[in-house]
Amino acid sequence: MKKLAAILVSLLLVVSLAACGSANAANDTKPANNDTPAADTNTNTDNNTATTGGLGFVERTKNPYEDEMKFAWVPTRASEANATAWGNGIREELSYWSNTTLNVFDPEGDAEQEAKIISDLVAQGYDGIFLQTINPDVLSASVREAEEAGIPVVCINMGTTEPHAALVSMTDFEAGQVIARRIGDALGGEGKIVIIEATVGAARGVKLQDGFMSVLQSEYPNIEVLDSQPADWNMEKAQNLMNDYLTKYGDEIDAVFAHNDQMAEGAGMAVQNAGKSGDIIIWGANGETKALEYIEQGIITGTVYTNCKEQGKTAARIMMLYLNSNIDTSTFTKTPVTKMPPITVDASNVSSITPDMRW
Amino acid sequence: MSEKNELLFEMKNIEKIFAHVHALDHVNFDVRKGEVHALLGENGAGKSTLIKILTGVYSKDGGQIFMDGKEIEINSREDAAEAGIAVIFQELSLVPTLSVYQNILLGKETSKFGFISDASEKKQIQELIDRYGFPVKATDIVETLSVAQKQMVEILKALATEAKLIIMDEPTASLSSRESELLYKIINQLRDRGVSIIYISHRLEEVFNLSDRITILRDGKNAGVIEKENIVPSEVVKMMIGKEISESTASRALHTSDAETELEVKNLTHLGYYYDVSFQVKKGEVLVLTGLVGSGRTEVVRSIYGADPFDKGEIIFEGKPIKPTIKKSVANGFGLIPEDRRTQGFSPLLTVTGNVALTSYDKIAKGGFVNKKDEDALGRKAVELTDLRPANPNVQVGNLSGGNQQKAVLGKWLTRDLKVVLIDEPTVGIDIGAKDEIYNIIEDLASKGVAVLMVSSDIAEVLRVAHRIIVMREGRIIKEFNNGVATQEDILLASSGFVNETKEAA
Amino acid sequence: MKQMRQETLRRIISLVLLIVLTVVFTLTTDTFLSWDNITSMLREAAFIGLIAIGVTTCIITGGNNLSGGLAVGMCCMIFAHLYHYTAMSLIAIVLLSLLGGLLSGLFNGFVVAILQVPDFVATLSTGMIFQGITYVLAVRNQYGSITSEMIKNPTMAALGGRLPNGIYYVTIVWLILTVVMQIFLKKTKMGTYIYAMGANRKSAEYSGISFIKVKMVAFTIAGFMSFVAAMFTLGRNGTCDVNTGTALNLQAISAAVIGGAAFSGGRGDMIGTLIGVLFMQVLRNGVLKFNMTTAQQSIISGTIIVLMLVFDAYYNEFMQKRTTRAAALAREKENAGK
Amino acid sequence: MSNSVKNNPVVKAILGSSRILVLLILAVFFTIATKGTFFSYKNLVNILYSVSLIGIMICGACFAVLLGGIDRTVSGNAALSGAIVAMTILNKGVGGSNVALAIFLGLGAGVLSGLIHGLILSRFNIPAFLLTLATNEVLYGFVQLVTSNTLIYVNGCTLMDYIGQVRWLGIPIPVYIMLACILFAYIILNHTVYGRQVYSVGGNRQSSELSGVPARKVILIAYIISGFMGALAGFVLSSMNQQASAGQAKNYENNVLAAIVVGGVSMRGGSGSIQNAILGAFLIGVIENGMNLMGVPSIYKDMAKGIIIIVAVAMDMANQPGTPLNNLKRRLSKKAA
Repeated sequence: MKKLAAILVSLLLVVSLAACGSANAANDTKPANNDTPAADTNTNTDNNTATTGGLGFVERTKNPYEDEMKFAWVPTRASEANATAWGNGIREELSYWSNTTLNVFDPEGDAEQEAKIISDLVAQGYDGIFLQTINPDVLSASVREAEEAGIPVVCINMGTTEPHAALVSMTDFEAGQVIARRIGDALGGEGKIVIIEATVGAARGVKLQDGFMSVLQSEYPNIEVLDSQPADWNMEKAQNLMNDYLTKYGDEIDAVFAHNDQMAEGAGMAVQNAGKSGDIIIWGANGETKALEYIEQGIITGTVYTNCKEQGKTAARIMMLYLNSNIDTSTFTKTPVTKMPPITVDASNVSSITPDMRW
Repeated sequence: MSEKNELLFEMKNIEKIFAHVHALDHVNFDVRKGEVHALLGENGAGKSTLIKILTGVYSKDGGQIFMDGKEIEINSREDAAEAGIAVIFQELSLVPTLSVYQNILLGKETSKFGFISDASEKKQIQELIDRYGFPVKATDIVETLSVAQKQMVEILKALATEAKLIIMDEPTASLSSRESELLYKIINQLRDRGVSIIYISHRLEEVFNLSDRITILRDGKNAGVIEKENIVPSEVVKMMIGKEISESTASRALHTSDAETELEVKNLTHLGYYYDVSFQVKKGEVLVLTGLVGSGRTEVVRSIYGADPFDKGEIIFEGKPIKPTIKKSVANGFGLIPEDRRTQGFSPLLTVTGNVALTSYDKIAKGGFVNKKDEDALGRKAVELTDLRPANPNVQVGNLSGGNQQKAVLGKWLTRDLKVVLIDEPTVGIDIGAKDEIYNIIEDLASKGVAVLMVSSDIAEVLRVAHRIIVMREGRIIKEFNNGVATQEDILLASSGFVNETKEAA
Repeated sequence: MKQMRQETLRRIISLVLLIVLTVVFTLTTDTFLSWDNITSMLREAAFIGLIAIGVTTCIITGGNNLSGGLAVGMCCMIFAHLYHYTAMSLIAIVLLSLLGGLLSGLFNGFVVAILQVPDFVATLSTGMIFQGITYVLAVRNQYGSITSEMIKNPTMAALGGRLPNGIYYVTIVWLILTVVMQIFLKKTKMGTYIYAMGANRKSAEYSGISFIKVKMVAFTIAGFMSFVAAMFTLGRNGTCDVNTGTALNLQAISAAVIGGAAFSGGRGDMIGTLIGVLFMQVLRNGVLKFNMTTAQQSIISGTIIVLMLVFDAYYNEFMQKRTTRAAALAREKENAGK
Repeated sequence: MSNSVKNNPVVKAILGSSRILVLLILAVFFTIATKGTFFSYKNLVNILYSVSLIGIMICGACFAVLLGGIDRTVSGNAALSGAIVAMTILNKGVGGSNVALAIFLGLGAGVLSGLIHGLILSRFNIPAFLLTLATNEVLYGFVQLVTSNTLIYVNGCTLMDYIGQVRWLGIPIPVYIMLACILFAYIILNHTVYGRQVYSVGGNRQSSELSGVPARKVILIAYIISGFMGALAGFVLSSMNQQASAGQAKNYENNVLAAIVVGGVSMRGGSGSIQNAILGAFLIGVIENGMNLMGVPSIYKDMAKGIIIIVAVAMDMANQPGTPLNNLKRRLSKKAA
């Protein structure tokens, strides 16, 4: 019995030591494979498993423009506005061909669930999958499964670590960098900011944050990040968090960076209610309609706009291209990426985003 | 016979003090081998404290306990079990979702590497069951058994531990007469096999029939020990309560009232439960439906109240036929004291006031808002009317004793203007003093012109309060006693189906 | 006349509905009963099923476990953390993850049995704590942001694999554990004690069974199941993120209750839960097959569960009425015969 | 401590409920740790504001829990009502009568949803946990149908702007709405016949029915109130956000339930109070706010929340005789004496 206790205690010690190690995680992490920000979507490609030989070819029996084709769109959350905008883009593009159907599946923000849906779709013999991955690593195995079954997976915004047919991406890392520069310049290189983060561990949030911090650390050493807390992509939570920031730091806050527009809007409202509209710079990302209106009204400062509908259409076109070719996308060793142009929007150019471009 | 008189168990000068009050004051108690020894006393006399000491729930503050002549200490249930003492609880303590044999062996399974030796256990228990001829199977799931069968499982559980002393606390409280008979047989069987039994019951008659000796406690002290041959019921009761009950309970003079008919039932039938039941209850009359448990009495009453449906027949209230629902019944001035007060009678988490007021919000609320003053007054009134103790209407009913819980249930209706009151087995598990008070309340109601329809299996009780008596058997009215004198014997015979042998009450 | 037990009834109903759904989906879609789809369904079912085994055990003791899924995330993250930051051997890492799973169970048991916090609140709170530990252990990049860590270990990757006939290892392990747990519950002392504690705690304690021990065992079993699910999650995905496992719990609880477990305790078993898990999986998978919007999918699958619950309750009530009625009539007959 | 102090009702309440005690300790701790910021008027208003939505939902869900049920659909009702209000205003315009229609439809949807749940749960013996889990999914399905998964913006609606932005005495309107709901629930539960019946049916349905309490109606009304409160919270949420989305309020039911249970309302029904349930919400709200002010890294927040809840509830349980902790406590005090 004593022996058992001793073993338990020593095991506990090991665990706790290991846990202490994580505090210094930032220092002893392996450096990223590649310094170019674009690489974040396809890191680790050099040591992936599908490297045998070169590009493969496959005989496709179906004509995607004539035979009955079944496509699936699996966003992170079907209930999110940009997911709908992407979906509408895909649907609009595909609807030119009456032989196609598009079904939407909702993993409700859960990566495991998303992986299961992909497996289900493979088993059900879909012809192509449009996917916004929740986590690039968690989804890798399932996407591999689909690719090996001959189903091209075209990802939107976020791909997987394993290579797949294509990625049509917003810019995340760069968007973070751009926002950091805009804030940094507006503050003249000096000031204090707070950050409203995405849900802990959400991949897009991580990339935005990384891009933002990389510029801040290297180019604006005099800008201090007072606080950085998550508000789970959620407007009400962001509003409450911003209230707490305002209570705690009061007039110290010069600028706010929120990982998406919803949270930026929440922060904007909190600032407005505190009677400080215009005193604090607020940036979001995505470029949804409400954010653009708030920019017009001066409630928030700016955002990085992406034309989501166009992004969806692009993905659909790429899908049709592959299905009409004999390229075996499962033999790719690197995911081909096409990026949507990020448009940095503030009060000066918000009117250039015309109503038909808004989503 | 000398062997029979050998002492198995002895408690000497047992003391127990709760907050400076002597709950047990130098109490002596012993049990012989192969003896049924009844422990009598009103609630609060110290019976349950004594039992709790000898089963290790409480520890004694003084005195000695001997088993087979050796002094033992009982500080826990395990100690008690080791000493060979087992308890059959009033509230059954079986695990409903397990089988009979699993229950009997719970905590004592023989096992190899944690795996139960199932087959041998089943066999072993089935043998035990067969030895006593109980009508259960080892593999039956307990929740599918009847109350009586469950009790047998409890007894088997005690026997399986080779208990020398079995304590039965109100074992017949929820059994029908037939089932009780079976239990008596089992008790006699156990006695013959040398098992000693401590028997606790409020049903004095069965106590007198069963026990070899009776120990009576009063106010935490010994009030007497009586051998079987010396038992005189009135003496025993006198010892228990310290005074004699005035009315004779052996027979009752009946009479039909010529007051107005308040409630009439014509050919009421609920297929499978009761058939062609017809009777009238007059204002100020106490009509008792008696018979064995399961003879359909409760079902009739529930149908009249609107709690259960019926198939055929008519219910006429104040000359008009009614289709009862509970809501209408309450509005019409009906009241129901249900059979099982724990599950049907009261809300244990609510105070006395809360329970009492439940029926009277039409009186003490305006526009849906409760008038707190009136509500409190109502609670106090109920306490007063029923002489509820403690006389505090703000106690949770779940914390009261059985008798006082029943008084709280009565209070629900006494505070209203009643026309008809339906009372179902009002004194089950209630001590004799409280019983008397409840009878007084019933008589009081009748004297105020309320029509009382009561269901009771306790013949002494029937004879104590009835103006007229109807005996039911197997869902039908088998006998009515409207006038003259009814005796225990008459009713017993009728209930058991010997109608022709009873003399026709003229 | 014996009454049919409620859980037996519910099990029969869910089994019948399972068959009905299967037939409907098979007839209306062409891919439902394909071998690929069956193996894939069984694989998904296995992950929920593993958690459901633990949840069912806890529910039988009269409790609940809302932390099982979060413990999966924690076990995964212990593994990922050690794999990333230490040079330990795989065996050591797996053992430490196992320890994490078991400790999560013991901690639950401690809070429920010794601190006497009601199961619902207790496991809600411990779930938060497990989630917190997952965050703390998460692997981070050079900016200090949480990233997920690829675990490129062939042994672990093999766990995500399948037999030549297409059945996944995780399915096999789930089925084996289901059988093992069924035997454990029905044939061992501790299994009997678990039922006894749930159905009648007082009586169980009077029989000398320790509440603390039973709760500890039940939660530790749940912790172990979380560990097993964690290893297969890692095997399947080759990685984990901080939200791994968060969605598993409610599905597992639903499956257990559909399979006949009752929150009041003492009822339910692994076979029932197996049926419940399959029912949920078939429903979810089948609904995916029709060309429906996500809104329609939610509405249909939710409504089917509601209908099943209502039918189950109605049928139960009906049967109960019928049995009491039959009993009454039988009594009548018996009396008439005399 | 002198007897007069001991018998003071406020002191009694604090000593009697470990939750209030924990809340006070936390408040003092956070006040010191944040150098007084925590206790500033502004911050207290922030806390009130942050629990306002949950608070409104609790005022409904509490009825279901008191009846021994559970209502997980508060979030679905909120989302549906918010979506309907926003959609109606978007389609009809922001005129007074249109807004009234929108609110009527939104709250009506909540009442209808409550009615359906009430009808099912009062009629059938179904585990409410499972039923409302499934129906919440259905409700969110309807929200997706209404919103077509897009963000629905509400622009220029005077009433909603007022609720979302105006403050009285520096306190946002949703807080007043929450207080009104609490008052409503308090009065219903403590001063009306219906409230008495809720406790009675929650404690023992059978006995209540035999006393003439229409148990089915009581349950039905409880779920209608719950549906209404959920819908009201959804309307307030849409006003605060000036928009509605298909996923709004998702998982709020977990916070609502946690608050109710942490507040000591028994899940078996029949005991607990609205005050305590709200207290539970404040306990959780204060922990979150305090940690935000202290700048506790987010990764530790969940852990801290979990531990504090366990401590608060365990302290309460330790006051009950027979539990291991209580035995320990008694043994220790015996030793000390």
